[in-house]
Amino acid sequence: MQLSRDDLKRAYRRMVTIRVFEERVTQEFAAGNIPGFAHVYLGQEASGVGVCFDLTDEDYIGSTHRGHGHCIAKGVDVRGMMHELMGKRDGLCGGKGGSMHIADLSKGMLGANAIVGGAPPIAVGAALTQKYRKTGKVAVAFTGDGASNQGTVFEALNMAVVLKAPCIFAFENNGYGEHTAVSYACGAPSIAERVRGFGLPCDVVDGMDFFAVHEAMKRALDHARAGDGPYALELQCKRFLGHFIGDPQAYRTPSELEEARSHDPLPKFRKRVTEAGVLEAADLDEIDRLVAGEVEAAVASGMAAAVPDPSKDLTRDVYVKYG
Amino acid sequence: MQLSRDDLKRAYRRMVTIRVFEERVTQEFAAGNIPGFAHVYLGQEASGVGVCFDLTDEDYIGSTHRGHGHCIAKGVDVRGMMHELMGKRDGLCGGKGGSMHIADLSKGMLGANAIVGGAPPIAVGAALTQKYRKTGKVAVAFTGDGASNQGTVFEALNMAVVLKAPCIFAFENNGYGEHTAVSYACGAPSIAERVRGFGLPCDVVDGMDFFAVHEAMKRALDHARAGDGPYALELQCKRFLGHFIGDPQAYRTPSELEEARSHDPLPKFRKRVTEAGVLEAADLDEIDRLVAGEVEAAVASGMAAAVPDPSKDLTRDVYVKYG
Amino acid sequence: MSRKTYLQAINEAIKQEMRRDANVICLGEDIAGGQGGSGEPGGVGSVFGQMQGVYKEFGPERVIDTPISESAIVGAAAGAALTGLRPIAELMFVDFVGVCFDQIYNQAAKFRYMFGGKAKTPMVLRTAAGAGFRGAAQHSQTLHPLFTMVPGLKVVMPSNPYDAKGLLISAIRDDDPVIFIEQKILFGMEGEVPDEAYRIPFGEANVAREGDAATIVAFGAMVPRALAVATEFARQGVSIEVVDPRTTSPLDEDTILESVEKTGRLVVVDESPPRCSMAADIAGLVADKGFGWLKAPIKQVTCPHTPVPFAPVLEDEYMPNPRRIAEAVKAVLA
Amino acid sequence: MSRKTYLQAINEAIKQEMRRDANVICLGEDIAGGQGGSGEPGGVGSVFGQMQGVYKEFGPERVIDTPISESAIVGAAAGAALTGLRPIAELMFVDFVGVCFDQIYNQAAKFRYMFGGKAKTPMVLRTAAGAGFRGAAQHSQTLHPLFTMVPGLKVVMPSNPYDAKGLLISAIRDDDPVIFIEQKILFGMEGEVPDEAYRIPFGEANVAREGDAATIVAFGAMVPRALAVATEFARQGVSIEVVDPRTTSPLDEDTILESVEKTGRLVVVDESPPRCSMAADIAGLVADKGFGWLKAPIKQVTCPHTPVPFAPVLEDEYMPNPRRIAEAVKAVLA
Ligand SMILES: Cc1ncc(C[n+]2csc(CCOP(=O)(O)OP(=O)(O)O)c2C)c(N)n1
Ligand SMILES: Cc1ncc(C[n+]2csc(CCOP(=O)(O)OP(=O)(O)O)c2C)c(N)n1
Ligand SMILES: [Mg+2]
Ligand SMILES: [Mg+2]
Repeated sequence: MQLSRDDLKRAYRRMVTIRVFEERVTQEFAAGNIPGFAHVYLGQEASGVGVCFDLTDEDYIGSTHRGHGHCIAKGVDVRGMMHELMGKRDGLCGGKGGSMHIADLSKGMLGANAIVGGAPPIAVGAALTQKYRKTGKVAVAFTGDGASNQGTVFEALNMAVVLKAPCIFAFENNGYGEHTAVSYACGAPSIAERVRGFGLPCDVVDGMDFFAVHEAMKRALDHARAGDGPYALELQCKRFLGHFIGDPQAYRTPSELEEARSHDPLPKFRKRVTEAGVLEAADLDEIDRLVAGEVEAAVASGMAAAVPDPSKDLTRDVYVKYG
Repeated sequence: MQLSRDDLKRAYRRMVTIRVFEERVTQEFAAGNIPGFAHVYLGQEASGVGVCFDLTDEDYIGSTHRGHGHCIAKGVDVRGMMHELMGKRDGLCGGKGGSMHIADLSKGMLGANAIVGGAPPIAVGAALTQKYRKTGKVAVAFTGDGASNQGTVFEALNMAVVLKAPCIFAFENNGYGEHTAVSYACGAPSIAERVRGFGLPCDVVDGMDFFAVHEAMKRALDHARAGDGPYALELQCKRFLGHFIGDPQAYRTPSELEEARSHDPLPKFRKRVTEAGVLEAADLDEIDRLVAGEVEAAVASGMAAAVPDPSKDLTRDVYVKYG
Repeated sequence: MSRKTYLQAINEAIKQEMRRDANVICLGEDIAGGQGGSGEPGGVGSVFGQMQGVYKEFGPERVIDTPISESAIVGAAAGAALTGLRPIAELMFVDFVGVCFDQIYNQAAKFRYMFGGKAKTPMVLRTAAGAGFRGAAQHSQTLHPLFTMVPGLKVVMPSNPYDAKGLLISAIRDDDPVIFIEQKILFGMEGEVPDEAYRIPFGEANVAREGDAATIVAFGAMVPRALAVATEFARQGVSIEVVDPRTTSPLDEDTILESVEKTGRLVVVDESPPRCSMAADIAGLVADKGFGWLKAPIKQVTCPHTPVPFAPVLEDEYMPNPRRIAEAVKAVLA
Repeated sequence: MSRKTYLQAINEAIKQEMRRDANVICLGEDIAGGQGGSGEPGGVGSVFGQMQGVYKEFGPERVIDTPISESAIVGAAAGAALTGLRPIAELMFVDFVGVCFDQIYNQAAKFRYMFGGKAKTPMVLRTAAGAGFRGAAQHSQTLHPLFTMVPGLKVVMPSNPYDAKGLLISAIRDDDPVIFIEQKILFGMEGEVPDEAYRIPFGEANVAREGDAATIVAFGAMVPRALAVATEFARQGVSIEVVDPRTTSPLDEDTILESVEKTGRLVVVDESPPRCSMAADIAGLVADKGFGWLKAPIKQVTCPHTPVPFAPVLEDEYMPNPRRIAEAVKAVLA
């Protein structure tokens, strides 16, 4: 175990925060307290947390429609997130973005993105800034298996290779894009093989195992920070729920769904660290408690928070300055 | 030599027609008789003719901004083409398309395309028609090395694989996209390797050799017609001239340009068929004479032909029926 | 004749046309759903259910699920149309048009003209549009002006179930590329819809309500709102005419101008940011050809020049709402 | 002060701003040229020469040639802008916007609003537009309405060399995404252009010629044509005012309305198909806020609702030309 006790606690805390946050989002959505669309990250906690674990606030990530987990993994405040999801004035984006546009530039989080394939070109640009300024920092583009078929993603891959941009492509393959399986939509033998054809390394990683993701990401970071250009990971994940909250998922058998749950990254992590004797069950239980309180508090304050004021807020912040 | 004398004559005639047509286009453009932009196909004759040789009028091709050669290879009438390039009313497209939009649906030629990467998605659609109707016909998407980096092209490749469309991707790698070398713009080790990553075969072929192209295309056609889905070729070509007529090409050394000329597909073909004793020099000379006359006549009639009538032609043919 | 929703009307039009003409095929993301999964395919039928049951009836050869590759979807539809089929492509949300706009405006829309009238491209691009779903900036746009401005496209915005069916059948039988814009907030709207197939011609406005004090021209989801406002005014004895152009391209200029000739007063209601909108388009038309009849300034009721906000309280104010429409009507009546 | 072409003015603005601010970088296809070739790179400087010499002075770190991947170009510019640089991206011809429109209108334009005012995206997208080059349907469009309608974008259309330099410097120093539309047929136009850097603010129209009989509002390459027509009318003793808004977003409504208040008559000249155009936009504005001053119908001089044709004889008639402009002026004066 290379990671310190504190690191392991941090990793676990982030994963549990995602888990508890997303379970609560599911409830609050059903209760009508979160408007619009919400795509939860349940089951993929190890992937986002593993990828972001060694990133600083000056490293950037570009995210997807399924962005809550990436935010939390990148250290974004859950209170601001919950308020944003509820459309409140003091939400992270002033209630203007919601689930699919949540962003926190101060944490290097360049935004969820409701356009599939929208973020990778932007991440290449953020990486270019790092290259130009020689900061040694990187940008990560999260991309789903479905999104991996979008033209913008392919262009971003090639552009990053050509410009030797320190961009890491994190392909989170959770088996489905909406209601279509990756085995149907990706004509290639695998996402990784198709990516490698673009002239960059792509490791296939168990995305349900924090340690595997973290290890692979170390290689990617070393490569990108050394100026060797982009690197890709295919993170094999399981989607625990449907595409959106309420998706009946007739296209997945009950046994597939059950099997997916058997890969749950949280018990896996718990088992590993306790069996290795690095952390005690009590340490983890304590984190569970802390997180539960934090999410509960975020919901409570979110429910109580003020909504935006149309007369002031509707037309502001379109431009820095206009006319 | 698998091909009959007649076949060989037809192949030679098409290549020479392209050569003479394009040389004449260069002249007429310089003389101001062809308005706008013109990208000539000089040097790539074997590629287009080899690809189209076994296609029927019911097989389709989608072309590029450099489309004259593809038209001629597909059997489109040079008189109609020259009239179109001159903007005449009886041109193939009524003078409305010009060099970059020349099309002849009766010959299965779905149009030159002034948007780089524009044609491959369209070719996939034409292939889908064939698959749906079980015609056994195919569609070919011509794409340059520069265009191979465009997102639409990648999407088309994947879509064709997923839908098992009888689409043949003919990547004509002439070393440059405008003024940028393929070695710079394509981050992958090769176009072919990148294409193969998408899960379809891609043969690397000497695009300056009619016989090599024709052979490879036979494999591609057999594959597509058998219902085995798409197939790709990387046709390695040389661009004899600049990107457009008048390009000074400071980015290519004189020796590179000279070397390119040494691959001229016409003398190569002539040598091969005469040495094999299948055709006599006289047969080929006769074709040269015929073609020269044909192109000369096309220019003469084009110069004399009437221009469109704005009062009648400007606003017609936007819709089949409007309002 | 029976009561159906806007959604059912669309679904019925697709099925009936597919039964009638084997050249009609459908392409899009999750229009069947479940391909490659461990369970049953075909259970999705588009995210709002427009294609429900279509896969079950017509199978994978005619109901083709695609990867998330909108340029390839639209391009494939255009290529299939050029070569003899009559594809119906689906763009799940109109907001996604930015990743495939070239295939629409530079390709499908221009083939016929560029090729000197020798091509035809009989395809329909169905797409869901509009705010009111708390979908925020990238899932709530209308964008009909983007299509209306393109020569070569026809643009349809049905405002009720009856029109939805009749206009979609016309779109499928049309020989030009048609953008069929489904109004998300109307999917659940009910109305009388004949069971048999029927067509509503393009370029023929519907005078949804007659009146002589002022004209409201409204599009798509704004028509019911305009009608609600007109009903309110009627209660106060003021009779407002409501014109629903049904198609923005071709546009029935005559019906609009005749109405303004009668009323002399015009409000245009358009769910769109204001610049280069259909509101401006209609105002410009009338400021030229109807100028002599105008008794008051032409008022436009649009969204503000902002992206669509997420918070419900902001979004409700973003859309043209009855209050803002009524204010504009009062202004032209003053 | 010295005489320079519109092209030189653009080139000078880029070089001066790059000298001033190391955060300014350039991205595009063949803006240097020759990368990877056997000869010398840097000799191209964009297809019309706008970037000539820029690579030689600033090198490959700041003048970045890219593959033909417009979505990645625009997206990379947006991402670089979000993270502190001030990129100038080039879209070779505005016609190509269809392959990268999402990155413009759903991404760069919307970041600030979607993120609650926390982001800024100081990027310029330079692009060449307009007919008159016999470039046919896919290389001759203007498309400024497409950008003008998008909240979050600023849109600049310089009509002369002086404005080109001053507006481009403003664009580069602006903190919002700016679409800078270079008018192809004006590249060779000469005028006085100061050697030093200067800014022309956005949203301030230029009254290019004063007059009181009628107002022509014209954009970009149509301004010189409007001025030529005004000169003709002046010879006949009729004084026409020509207003050049310079930027379509923000739009200087006040100057346009003041002019119409004075003249009571309006012609809008817009090189664009007519539907949802800037011509309609201005007509709509004046039909509301300037209605009381109007003495005649508002006339729009635009291209027809067709793609751009190739044949010179068709293209010349396609563009708004002095004959058609003069006819419209006569109509509003009648
Ligand atoms: C351009 C675009 N096309 C389609 C959609 C609709 N859509 C939203 S999420 C999604 C599936 C994405 O699948 P994947 O990339 O695998 O991500 P996952 O949902 O599995 O995390 C689709 C098709 C969209 N938002 N944008
Ligand atoms: C979308 C788009 N981007 C850029 C251009 C400008 N352009 C025209 S041809 C060309 C180079 C194409 O190179 P390649 O595909 O190698 O074809 P070749 O010219 O070598 O035949 C470029 C960049 C365009 N027409 N369309
Ligand atoms: Mg997925
Ligand atoms: Mg090339």
